[in-house]
Amino acid sequence: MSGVYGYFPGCSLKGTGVAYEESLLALFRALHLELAELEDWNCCGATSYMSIDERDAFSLSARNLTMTQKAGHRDLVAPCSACYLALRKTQDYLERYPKIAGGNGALTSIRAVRVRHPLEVLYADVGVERIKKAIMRHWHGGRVACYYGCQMVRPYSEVDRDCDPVRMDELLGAAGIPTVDYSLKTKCCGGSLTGTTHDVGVRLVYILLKEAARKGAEAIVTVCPLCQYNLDAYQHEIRRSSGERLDMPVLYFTQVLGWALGAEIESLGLARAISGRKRIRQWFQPAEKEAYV
Amino acid sequence: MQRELRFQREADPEWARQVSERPGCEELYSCLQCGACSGTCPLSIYMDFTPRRIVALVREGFRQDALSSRTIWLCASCYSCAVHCPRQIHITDLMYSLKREAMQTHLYPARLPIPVLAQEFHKMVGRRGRSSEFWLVLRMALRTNPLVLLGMVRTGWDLLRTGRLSLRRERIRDIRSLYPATPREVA
Amino acid sequence: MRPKVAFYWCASCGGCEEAVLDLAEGVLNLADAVDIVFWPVALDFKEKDVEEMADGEIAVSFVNGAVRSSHQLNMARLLRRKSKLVVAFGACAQMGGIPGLANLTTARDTLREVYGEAEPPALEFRDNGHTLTLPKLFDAVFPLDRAIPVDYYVPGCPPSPKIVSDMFDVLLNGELPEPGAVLAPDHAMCDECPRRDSRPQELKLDRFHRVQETAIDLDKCILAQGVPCLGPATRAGCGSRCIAGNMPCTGCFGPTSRMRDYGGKALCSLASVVEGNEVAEIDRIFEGLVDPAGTFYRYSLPSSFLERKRLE
Amino acid sequence: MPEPFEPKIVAFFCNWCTYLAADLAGTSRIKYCPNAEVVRVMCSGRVDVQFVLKAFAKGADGVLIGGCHPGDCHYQEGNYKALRRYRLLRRLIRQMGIEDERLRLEWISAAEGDRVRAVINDMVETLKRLGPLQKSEEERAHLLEVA
Amino acid sequence: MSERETVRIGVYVCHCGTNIAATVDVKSLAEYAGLMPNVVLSRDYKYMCSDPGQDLIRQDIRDRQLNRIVVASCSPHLHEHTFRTALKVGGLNPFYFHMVNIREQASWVHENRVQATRKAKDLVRAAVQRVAFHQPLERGRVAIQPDVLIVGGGIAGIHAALTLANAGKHVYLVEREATIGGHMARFDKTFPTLDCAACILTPKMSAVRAHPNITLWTYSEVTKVDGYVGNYKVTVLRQPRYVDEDLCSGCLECIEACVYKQAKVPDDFNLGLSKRRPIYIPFPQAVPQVPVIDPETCIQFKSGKCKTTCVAACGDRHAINLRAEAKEERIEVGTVILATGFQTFDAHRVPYYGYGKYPNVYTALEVERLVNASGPTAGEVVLRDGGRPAAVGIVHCVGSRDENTHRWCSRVCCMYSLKLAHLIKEHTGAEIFNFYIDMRTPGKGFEEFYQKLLTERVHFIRGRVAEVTDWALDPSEEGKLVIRVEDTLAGFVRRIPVDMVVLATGLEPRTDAPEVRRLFNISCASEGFFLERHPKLAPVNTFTDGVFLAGCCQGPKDIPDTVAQAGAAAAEALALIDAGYLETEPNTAHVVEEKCCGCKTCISMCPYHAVAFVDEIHKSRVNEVLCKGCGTCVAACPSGAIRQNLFEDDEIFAEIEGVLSNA
Repeated sequence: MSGVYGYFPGCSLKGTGVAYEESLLALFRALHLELAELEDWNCCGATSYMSIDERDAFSLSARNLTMTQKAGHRDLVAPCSACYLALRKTQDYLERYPKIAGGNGALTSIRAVRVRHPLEVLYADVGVERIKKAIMRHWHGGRVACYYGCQMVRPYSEVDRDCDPVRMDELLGAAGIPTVDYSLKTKCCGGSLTGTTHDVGVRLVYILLKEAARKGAEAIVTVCPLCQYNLDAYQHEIRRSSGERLDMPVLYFTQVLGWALGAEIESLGLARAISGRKRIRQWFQPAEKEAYV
Repeated sequence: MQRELRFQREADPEWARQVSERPGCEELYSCLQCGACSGTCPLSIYMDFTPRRIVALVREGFRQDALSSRTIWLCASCYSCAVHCPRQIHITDLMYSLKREAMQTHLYPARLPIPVLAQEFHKMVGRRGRSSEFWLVLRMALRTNPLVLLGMVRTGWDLLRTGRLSLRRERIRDIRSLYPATPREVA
Repeated sequence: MRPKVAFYWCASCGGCEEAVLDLAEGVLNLADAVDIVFWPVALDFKEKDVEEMADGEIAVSFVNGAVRSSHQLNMARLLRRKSKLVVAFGACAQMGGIPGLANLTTARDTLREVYGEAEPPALEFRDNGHTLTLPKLFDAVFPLDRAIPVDYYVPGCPPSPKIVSDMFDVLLNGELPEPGAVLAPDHAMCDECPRRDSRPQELKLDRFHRVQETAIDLDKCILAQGVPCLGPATRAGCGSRCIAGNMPCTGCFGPTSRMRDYGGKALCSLASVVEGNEVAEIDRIFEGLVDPAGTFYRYSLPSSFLERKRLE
Repeated sequence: MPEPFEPKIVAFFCNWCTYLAADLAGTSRIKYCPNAEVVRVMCSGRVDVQFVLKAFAKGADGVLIGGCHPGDCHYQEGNYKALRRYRLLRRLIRQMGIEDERLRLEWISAAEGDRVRAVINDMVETLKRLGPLQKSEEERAHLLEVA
Repeated sequence: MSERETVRIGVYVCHCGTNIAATVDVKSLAEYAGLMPNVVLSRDYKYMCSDPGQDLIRQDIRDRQLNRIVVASCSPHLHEHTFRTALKVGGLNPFYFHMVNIREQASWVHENRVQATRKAKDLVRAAVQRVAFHQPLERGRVAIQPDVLIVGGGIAGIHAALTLANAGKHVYLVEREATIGGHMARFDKTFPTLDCAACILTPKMSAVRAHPNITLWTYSEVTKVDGYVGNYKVTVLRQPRYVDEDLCSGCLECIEACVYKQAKVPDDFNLGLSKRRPIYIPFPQAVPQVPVIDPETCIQFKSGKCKTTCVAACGDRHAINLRAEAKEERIEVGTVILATGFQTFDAHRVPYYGYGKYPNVYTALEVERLVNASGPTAGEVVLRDGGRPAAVGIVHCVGSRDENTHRWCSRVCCMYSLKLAHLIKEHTGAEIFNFYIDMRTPGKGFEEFYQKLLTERVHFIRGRVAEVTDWALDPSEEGKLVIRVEDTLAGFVRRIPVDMVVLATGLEPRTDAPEVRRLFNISCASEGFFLERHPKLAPVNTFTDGVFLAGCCQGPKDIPDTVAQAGAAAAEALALIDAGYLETEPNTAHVVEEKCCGCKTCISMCPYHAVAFVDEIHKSRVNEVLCKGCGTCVAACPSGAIRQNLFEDDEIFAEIEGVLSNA
């Protein structure tokens, strides 16, 4: 069922999350799924925007959804959790609270579009079984902790259940990648707090990394550019403050799956990692012959 | 020594009622004060009032206290409270609506960078249709405490050398279509 | 001296006039028994002859046909004034009859149906000094008793000879039944149906056929064969002529005295005996009933509770 | 100015489910539109099609039949009889120029006081949109007086 | 309408204190009614249902020769009977009466006084027009068969059974499990008195077994119920236990003889905390003292290759019959008491509490077994790894007071949590933390018990636990279960490491409640518990005559309340039985034979076969004893030959026109 999916990258995937976009495209190519980037898409408004103006915040996503409809896509894939939620919530609230639209036609009738997160696309449209069959490379890296974060699973729980989600673990498991039981898989990474109330943000990041290590994980796999950034970019500070040398690779699920499914290693943006570069280099060596199935 | 006493005249029940009519806040009055929200909130431990207490303040109409709290700004919108609440109060939405009101009434705590970031973000997206992380952080820092930029040098460098720091200022073509004109008063 | 009687037809097909003649030689006794003072179909009388009569001069007026035009309304009123008794004769006068189905549409649409795009004739036109005025067509068809008070009803399309002769007996030399009576038995025709014993105890229908779509078994209950038959709801007295012709009862004899809306009651009863507890299945079964209004109100639409289609 | 149109609904409620639900709505002080007036019958199966037509003819703008959920009928199957009549009746009244939405059959159990509100309020809203339904005698008078 | 006599209607409008008067203008309503045709008098009065109110009616009937009465007050389900009786006493046929519901269906559900009053007027007008057509009717009587069926052998069923049996009535007690005793049999002590559950329950259990008036059928289920109050025909399916209850002496040697030397099968009575053999007895004091063989796990049933040592052990008593089959019993009873109980909330549904994920998270019922001297650990509170807990957290309101699961309060959790807190502390000396939202101790001696626990220095932390996790943030938390909660009284968030978590799961309706409900033709309330006829005035009755409720099937309650309700249910049944008959509503259908055309439409309308076709006269006839008065055949009769008392076409049409005559 290789179909064309509308694709909404969102601002981060053009910036700090560029590796996410690279690996996502590579992975979908490997699975013969086509992503068509939305023309002239605009920012989803993330969380900050909602703090200023409710209507405007919703009209941002309304525009993207309407353009998706115009472009004739049934599904809109949004890899960034914040974008995913903004779009999803816009649909829900404009329907549930007509007063938000205030009689503005542009803010209604966008239910038709199905907002999807790539993880859920992989799980539902491709499926664990097909992933198993499509394995091209044996994993010779260590155990990883699957980190789902907040907004992909809350409040809508459509990608996976809000408490103790498992689909990423299942998908990685299918690709032969061992995962650890990680109690903090849906705890918050602090979002933009690392940029504003820095110490608080970094503390949350520290807790997440520490617990993953305690559970024997040698890397964390994420589904959201902001989670990845927060976990990845501040490990040096943690070292400075707590003296603990975590150096924990923080990857995107699209990178590890892309690798397992045989995507070109160069196309996975692995070199863009900040922490755990050494481990990443070991794990994702160019294939020796035995590495191929 | 600080005196903690509230006169009933300071309470504004009518305001509480208005809040209870905002999207997600309908169940405000059915709150049990059980604290599930605070317990599950990853940031409550940094807040001046726990989320439960914010609900209590709002419900009793202590507008000033609620709107000037740091709590509402620390909320990172992780929605844990919303899914845990046994009365299905959408506390995240409550926080948003309080943030908005604090903005309009300028009651938000001075020199707290979070509201500033929100304003800058709003401005940037309003003008260009997209946000560019580098410029956003820069503008926020300049408006609050430029010194923090020093602390960011290392991270900035890391991003730069891994090609994750784009200095381009993104912009969409059809900026006018961003906000379809709507009668404001409905808001 | 013989009682004066009048016959008149409004919106009808003439079958009811025939029904009188169906008395065969009985007509002759009738002719001796009464003095016919008005019968446009058979004898040369004019409207003004009636107008000249004294009020109540006519003993009985037998009016068949429904009221559909201003002229019919005026004639009905005229005869009412001149007659002691007025009998609504036949299904059209009693309930609106077949013409009553026009109440599913409007006069305008009916005319358009007939004249197409061509202009319907003007109500009034002149020709060298003479003016001809056409009666106005109402937007709905009415049973006689909606236009004037009616004393007795004779059901049927047309009334059966038996009913007609009984009628003359009781009106001309019997003691009169109480006003408003329907001059036919007050039980349903199933009772007289030759096939009644073939109706199963627990009838459950899972499909309906129109007569032309199925071969009806000659001696089995017609309803049990999935062909809508209104026998259970219809007044007896017709002599089961349709059944004898292997056709279902379509209800020309109208309701018994205990029903208020003939078609509604008939529908209620028929719908009760179909299979299916799921909307989809039920709807599928009823697909066989192509035209509910036409089926249940074939002769009685104008006398039903709703009387006519609601206009926008 | 003329007062706004307030639709009139005749509601036939079965004694064991929907009527009890309406009582429950009362004891729970659930507020809803006052436009529906209840005629209590023992079972939705008692609702004769004639009742519905009578109501429409007499000026009801809508008719609501309330019964127990399928399988829950206090008399085992009465509600199915009601359903069958309702499905055919809908088609009849459509032919008579009466909109489907004016006639509703709803399954409301004794526990669903809140549904009574939801259904009635929703129906009132719909009927306000559709506007009033002409009474039979008014139509007749209007038609005969032209003669 | 009944012959010649002129109709003289009296209309009475009730204020019901302010319940009605506050929203409906009762004065103008009464005045309005006074002007209606046939109304000779209309009054408004504060409480029509009160004695003076009823006297008013009686007097007016006498003084003003009223022959029809309309009362506009509350729901007929509440006071129709009251007023009909008033008419009777006043010398009028009780069915010359119609009641208008202007409270539940007007004053309580509308806010606008004008509209509410308008509606009330319409309803009263309709009633006035309707009542004119009312006919005098006589109530029928059905004899009450004295035998009683009780479904469910928990404490409720047991108590009801004994009460009735002691009164000399014969009782069939049907229990699904292999033993009676229900949930209570699993408990160790009972709050607040801490007397041992077994000590008070088991004597009653054996009394049931021994009582000559009680037929006890365990391992059995009711599969079919026909008939009506007074004579229900009930089918009971008795599952084979493969050990004959009459032949077995309860020596239990067969169990010892089983080829399984170690018990292998998870023991459901102990909620899987222990193991049993394929042939077993649920617990030592089980009643009847007869083993059961579980064909799922018995080798003989699975492979047929067992040495069947049990049969040998039983010897010439031949009590064990591996070929036994299920059999159906058909009984006739006059009344039924449903005591089918509850089930506990499935803790898996609240994943944040880690039940099923962390081995040391238990449900309260599991802990009941742990602390029970006759339980799997002989009363030792040990963790799954054998260790003893040093700190225990008890989480209240699991699956209660939560819109995401069940919104109701389960009533018993606070108290049993206190009890478990006390017992665990007693057994282990562990530090106990109770996490509650509100502490509810409203029973006799309950508050005192709470007080006792406080002085026993059990911790009480007011806050709904956010999560139970193994995530250690601090060395002191390593290897523990950490409870994260806001201490709402202290006003900050706390992390409390414990070794054992007890989830105080709430009570919910049994999954099969809907089927049982249909079987006995009663209703469920929105939560799914069986619906009583009236929350205050008829708490053990249902809307189906002769079917009564006892215990938690009607709603969560503790043992004292359950026993009290069981007694009440027994008393209600007894009252019916001793009266010998029940007066039935006369709202039955009848065929006007001379009008019936014999079309047989009505025959298939009646699920009770009350309408039959009489070939001799070729007409239908209604058996008024079998007729339950739904009126479906009346609506279906194509020629209007069937009529229904109290719901005559004339009456309903009059009501419709009345409602609409202002439209």
